[in-house]
Amino acid sequence: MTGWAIEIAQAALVLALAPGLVGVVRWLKARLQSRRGAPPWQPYYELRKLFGKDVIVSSNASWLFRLAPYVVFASTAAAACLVPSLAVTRPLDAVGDLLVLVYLLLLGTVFLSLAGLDPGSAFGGMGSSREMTVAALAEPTVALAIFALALSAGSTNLGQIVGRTLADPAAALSPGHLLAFAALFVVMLAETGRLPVDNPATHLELTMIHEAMVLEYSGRYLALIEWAAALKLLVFFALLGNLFVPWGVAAVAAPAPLALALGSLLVKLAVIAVVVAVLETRVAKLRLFRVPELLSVSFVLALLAVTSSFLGR
Amino acid sequence: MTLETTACLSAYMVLAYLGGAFAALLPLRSGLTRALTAGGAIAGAGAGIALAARVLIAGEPFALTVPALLTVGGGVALRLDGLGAFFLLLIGVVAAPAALYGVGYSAAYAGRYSLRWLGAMLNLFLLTMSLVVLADNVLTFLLTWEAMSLASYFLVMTEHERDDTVAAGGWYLAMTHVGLALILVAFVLLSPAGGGGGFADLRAAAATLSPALRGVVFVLAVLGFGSKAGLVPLHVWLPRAHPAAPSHVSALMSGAMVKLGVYGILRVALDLLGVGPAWWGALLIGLGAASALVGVLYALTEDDLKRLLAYSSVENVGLVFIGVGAGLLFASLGEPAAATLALAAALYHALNHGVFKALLFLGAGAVAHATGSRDMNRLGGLIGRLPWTAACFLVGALAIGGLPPFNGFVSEWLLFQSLLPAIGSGAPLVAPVMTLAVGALALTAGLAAAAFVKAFGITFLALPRSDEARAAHEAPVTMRVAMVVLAALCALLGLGAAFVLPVLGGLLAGHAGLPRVAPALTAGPLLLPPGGGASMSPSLLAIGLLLALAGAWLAVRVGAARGLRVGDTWGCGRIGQTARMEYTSTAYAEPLRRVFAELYRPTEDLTIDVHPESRYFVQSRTYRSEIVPWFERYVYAPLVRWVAAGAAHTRAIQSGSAHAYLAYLVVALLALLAISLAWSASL
Amino acid sequence: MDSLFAQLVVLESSLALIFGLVLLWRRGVPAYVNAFTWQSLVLAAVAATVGWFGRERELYLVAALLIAVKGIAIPRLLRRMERRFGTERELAPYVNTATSLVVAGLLVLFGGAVMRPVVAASELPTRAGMPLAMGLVLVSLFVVVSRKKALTQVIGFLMLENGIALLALLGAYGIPLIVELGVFLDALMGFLVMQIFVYRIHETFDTLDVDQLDRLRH
Amino acid sequence: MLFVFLLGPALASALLALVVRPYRAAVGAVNAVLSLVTVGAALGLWREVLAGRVPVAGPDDLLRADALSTLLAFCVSVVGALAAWLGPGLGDDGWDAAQARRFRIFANLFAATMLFAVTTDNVGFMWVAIEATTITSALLIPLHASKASVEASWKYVLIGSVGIALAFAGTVLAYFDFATLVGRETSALSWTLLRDVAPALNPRVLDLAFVFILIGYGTKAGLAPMHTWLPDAHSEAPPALSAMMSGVLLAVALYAIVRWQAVVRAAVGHGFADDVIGLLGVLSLAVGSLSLVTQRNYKRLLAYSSIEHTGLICIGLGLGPLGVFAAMLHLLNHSVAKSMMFLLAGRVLRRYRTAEIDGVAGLLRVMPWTGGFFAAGMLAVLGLPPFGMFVSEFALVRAGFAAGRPLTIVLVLALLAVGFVGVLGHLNRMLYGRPSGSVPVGEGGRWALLPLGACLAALVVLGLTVPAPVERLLLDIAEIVTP
Repeated sequence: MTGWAIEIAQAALVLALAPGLVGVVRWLKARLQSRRGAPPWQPYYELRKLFGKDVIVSSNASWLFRLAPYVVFASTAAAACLVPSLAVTRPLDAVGDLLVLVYLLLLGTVFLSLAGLDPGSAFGGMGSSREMTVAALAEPTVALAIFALALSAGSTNLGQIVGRTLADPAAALSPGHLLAFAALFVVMLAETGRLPVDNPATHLELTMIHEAMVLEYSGRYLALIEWAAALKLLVFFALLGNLFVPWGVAAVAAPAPLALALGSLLVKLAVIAVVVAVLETRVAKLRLFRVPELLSVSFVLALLAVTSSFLGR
Repeated sequence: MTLETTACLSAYMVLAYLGGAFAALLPLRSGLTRALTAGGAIAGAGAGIALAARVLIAGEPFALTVPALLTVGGGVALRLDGLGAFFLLLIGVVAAPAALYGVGYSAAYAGRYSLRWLGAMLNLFLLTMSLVVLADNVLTFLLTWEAMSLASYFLVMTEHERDDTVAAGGWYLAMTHVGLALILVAFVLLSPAGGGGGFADLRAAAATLSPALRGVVFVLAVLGFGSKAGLVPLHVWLPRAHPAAPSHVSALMSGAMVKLGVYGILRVALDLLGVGPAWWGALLIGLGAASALVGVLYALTEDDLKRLLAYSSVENVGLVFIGVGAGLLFASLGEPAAATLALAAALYHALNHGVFKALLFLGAGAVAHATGSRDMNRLGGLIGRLPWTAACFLVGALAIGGLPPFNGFVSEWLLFQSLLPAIGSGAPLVAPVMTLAVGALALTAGLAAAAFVKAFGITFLALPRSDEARAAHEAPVTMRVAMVVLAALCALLGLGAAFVLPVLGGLLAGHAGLPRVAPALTAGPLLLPPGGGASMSPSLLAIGLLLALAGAWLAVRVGAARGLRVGDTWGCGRIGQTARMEYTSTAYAEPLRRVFAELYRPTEDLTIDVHPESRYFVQSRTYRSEIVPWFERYVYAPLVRWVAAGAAHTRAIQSGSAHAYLAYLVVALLALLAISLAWSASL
Repeated sequence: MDSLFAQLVVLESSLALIFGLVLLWRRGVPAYVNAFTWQSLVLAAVAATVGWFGRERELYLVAALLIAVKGIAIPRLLRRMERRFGTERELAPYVNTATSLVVAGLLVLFGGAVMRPVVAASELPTRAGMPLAMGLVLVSLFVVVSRKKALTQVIGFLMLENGIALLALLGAYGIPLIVELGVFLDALMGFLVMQIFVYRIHETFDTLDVDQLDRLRH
Repeated sequence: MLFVFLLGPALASALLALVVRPYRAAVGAVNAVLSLVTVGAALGLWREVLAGRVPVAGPDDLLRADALSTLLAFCVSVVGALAAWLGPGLGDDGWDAAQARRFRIFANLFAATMLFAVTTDNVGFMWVAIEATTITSALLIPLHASKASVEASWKYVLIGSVGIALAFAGTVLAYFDFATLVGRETSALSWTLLRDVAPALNPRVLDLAFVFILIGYGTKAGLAPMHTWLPDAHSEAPPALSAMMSGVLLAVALYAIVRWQAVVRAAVGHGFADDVIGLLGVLSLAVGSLSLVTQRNYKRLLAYSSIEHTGLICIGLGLGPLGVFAAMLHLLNHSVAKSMMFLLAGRVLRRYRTAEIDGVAGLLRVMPWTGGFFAAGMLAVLGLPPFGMFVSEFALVRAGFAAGRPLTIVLVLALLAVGFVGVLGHLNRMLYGRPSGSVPVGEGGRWALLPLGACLAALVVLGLTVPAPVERLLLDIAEIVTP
């Protein structure tokens, strides 16, 4: 019984933390650019505001336009539940592994792209086309990074990967792990639409990818999509944190280790948020047709990660 | 059920198809002919499924020989073992809905093309396909194989008044004939000198063959069956023949016939030749990866919906061959459990592809039936006009894109899991090959998702781009029922993976290099690949997704029940929204075309004609872009040129001059006399 | 006795070959017809010689037939045809005379080489003449190939048959009588058919130049 | 006794046609019925041979029918019957009385000479008969007096006569070899005697003789490079004659080659003879299939296809007993299929008025039955299942590998593929597409389709199974040719 309790706790925690994380990143960027910036909990206000507003739907759009937000939110939430944010041994661990998690995120991206096409506006089409391009090019890197991790752990299950690294700390510093971390970090930037690939804060239609798809949304649909985007960011941060630096994740389901796990999770998320914020203030956005070069760099990193892990055996 | 019931089931199947073919030929009203055709086909498919299910469950193969026929090849020998039963099941599962669909779809042919001929050929095509998996000696196999190609050729030629159909038919029959020649040589090389043509004799003789000869036989089989399966570089007929055929025939060809190429290679490599060296598996993985990438890359830039689906068939066959190649590789490296998983994953993907590709082709057929056009740049906005077709096409697109909770995702996940242990294995060459295979698999999965978002989005969403699209109407009921059945099957195969996998494991057991008793591949709802600790449960995942969806919907419904208005949304100040503002299929694929520019080498020409009075007012702007058809231009064109040159030379022999003719005769006499002299001198 | 027989036969065979070469040397159909007539007569002489020395009574009948058909009947038909179509100007053959003769010489040598094992295997006194017979066969083949007019080709074909008949006579004192008669009947019928076609060609093409007959191509 | 029923009817019909001055349809009808008697006689021979007896007739066994003769006699009689039923003067009504009379006289003489050629035991008379076939058929080619048909017949006569004369030279040399060994008596030219005494013959002379014989009879069989007369003669001749020539005349010439091959194999062992036949076979296959690619006239297309299949049969003859079995099965298939195709081509020609492939379109729509048969026949000639050629080509490939000639077989398959692709393009254009307005839709002379349908059915039966009597006969032939 306690397993399921942890699952629910984890889900609630993740859902609650996500908008805050986005707020923290925005706040950090503002401070780094010597601006006061909105407080980190600003996104919660936005969500409450959006949920309260009426919805206007384009006359060209179909039922898919209305279904898409729910599917995007559901798939990202399901992915979030699979991440071992607090404990290792949990019932959901057997249901899905790292591959399933990635494909759930891809499901969300696909529905978002379709929703972008539905109203028939040029920007929606452009955003959808570019989003699918980036997602498609990121796939091989993700797969190889997963295989690099899976090789040392012997399986792609998240629990086992975390457990394996906990049991043998030296592995965390092995070249395979480090290269995989770098590759996944680049993929995170691409998938969640962070700066070098796509500017989350921009409204200049020609440059944005993620924003262009959601231009037509309003009200509670927009709230769901914003929340899902925040959830996706949290999923990637938690993955980067717990898979590569697993210390603190509770090995056994007792209250003390869980509290420690919560603390260590928050610390890891904060550290990654700072790194991302610093990166975003220093780096300018890449032209869209330079993004594949960035992704091919990450692909080579992942390839080296895999080769080093099986050469090392 | 004893052996007689299987015998009578097979007899019933053959009679049903023959009955359907004969009934179709009767001079009746077109409606009745179409109904009888579908009746015969569905009855035959049903009998086929029952037969396959019986053999799969009961486990013992069913055999039947008719010595009177085909005496030269040692009589007609039929035998259905696990491997054959699986493909028979696949044929049946695809054939029944396609035949039902055909009733509505072929109504449009009533005046122009002969429905009776179409009906008869459809039933014969299904019959010969079913007999190919039953054949148990060389001549029966070759006869049914070529008859299948012939029947499908006539089906492709149904709409013969379109000139691209005639060209497609030509390409198709030429390629399959070349394939048959390769298969013929492979089988004859394999059969023992004593002349016994049965597969049992071949199995016995294969053990005694020298490794070099076994290698030659394997390569010939891969090329021969690869040309039917659509492996690169022998795939060029597939994107021509499938779109030209009527849609329910394309569904059958892409869904079932292409898989018989896979069946052929499995029969030769697994069953007849037994365990081979490691390079066999590596060759198949290489060809599979190449086919997958070429298929998806050309599918991405395709504007014709059915050609896009045909290229995607090349891609999915490539994925299947990666699985088969991995299986053979593990078998040769002595890891039977991993081999079983890889082969099971390949078979599962073949089944899944059969189902969702048939669904997509039927959907494309419904679109063509409604709008009369297959060019995506002229479609759009059909989701409102063809709601059923759109929903089913969406299910098919998600399944083929490898997205949970549908069946495509499950088989792709299994393929990934089957490649995992190889990267860890010690053999020198294996790890790099496998890493590249995983990279290719993942890139293909990603690009496939992009291709099918484009296919669905541009065809069904937003505003209709032409009058035909605007005036489109929903397909007749028989077509919708067929599509719904297949869509349901996609979901079922996805959720029921835990039941399907053990059956696949079972039918593979006992073959060369595989364990006698199949390893446990599942534990309850969980899929458990042997060796690795990874597991996944598609059914629980689907339930989780539905719960999350329902939860979100309820929460929003209760928490934020606000008004919803449908109107004209703000478009940065433009006046009205017209169809010309939308992204077209060419535009959608433009970023990826730019990314893979080296491969596509796109040629773009932009013509802008200006208003006569002033240069500054543009009247119209046409943009045309072509990509390089590598294989046609650099593999087949030189071959055709070379044959044409040879033909031109032989034409010169018949120059018309009697003296030249007599000179040939005298020269031949003198030459032979010289040879005879030299020969007798050496005697 | 045998040496006289052998020398006589070799003399007659070489005479037949020389008449064959006349076709290559001279120009004009009348000359060709005369050459063919004399060749047939020499062939009849060979048949008579072999009949007399080899004590083969039937060969006298063959000799008589040869004189009647190939000596008198066919030449008269040929002359009638020549008179009817003679007006047409003479056509230069494919190969000029000098080269033709050189080629003919080579062919005779080649014929000799080809027949060496046959001569070695034969014990008949007439074996020495066989290379000459094969020479005549090859020369007449060359005539049929190189001459342009249909009529000349017919004459070349008739000389080919003479060559083979000579070969039969020298090799085995002639083939059995019944078959010989059959062969003779065929030769005659063959000539008559060719004659019909020569008339038909002249009717439709107004010329006997076979080079004009090249409408059927590829 | 059977021989009288075999040769008699043909001669009687010829005589009847000669006597009845203004030709009347009754003569055609009698001729057709008599041709059925010939077929009956051939079947009688077949039953005799299967019972193990070798029927013999005539002064000192002039006529002798073993398994090989029976197969050829059957083919000649069947195709003769087809020509009688569907030829000018009865089935084919596009000719005037004089032409019909001339056809009836010479076609029957043609059939009689061929039947005599295949049933005589004396190689001398075999040569006389085959020379006679040239003469009798030559006069029929220009039935339509046109420049092209005169040219075709002149080339046919000239090249045919020169070739056959060389074959006589070969026969003379073989007789010389035999005479030096055994002495000269009339029975010396008997084939059975020749084969029995063969081991003692001088191998060098026999090989020399075989070269002449192969070039001579090869010319009549249309083997490359002596094939040049065949496309012209077959495309200009009337359809019934083309059927007889392409169907069986080539087969009779091959019969003569096989007879002599048996003698040479007995004398010299199979080294030289088989290699040379195989070489000419491959050459013919190459010329045949490559020429199919650029053809523009469908009658010439069928003629080149005959060259291709004759080449295949010769390749089979060079591959040992299994090869001979496959070759003879292919010969039977080819005779039936090719004669049917030429008769069908004749019907298409009369409807479309042009022999050009581009001139014919939408054949399936204009003449559904003829078009259907034409398509099925073309697929049979291409070697597709369920027709007989597929099985015989499979047997050929298996024989090739059994005889240890994989490279030859690979080359054969490649050339067959080229031929297949070539013909396919033309077939597609003829069958499908929209017919030009001027062509009237509908079949003429529906009764003619009955025998052609029977031929197609025979091909399908041969395709699905080789019936026991046929198989036993073919095995006997293989036994004769390669003991």
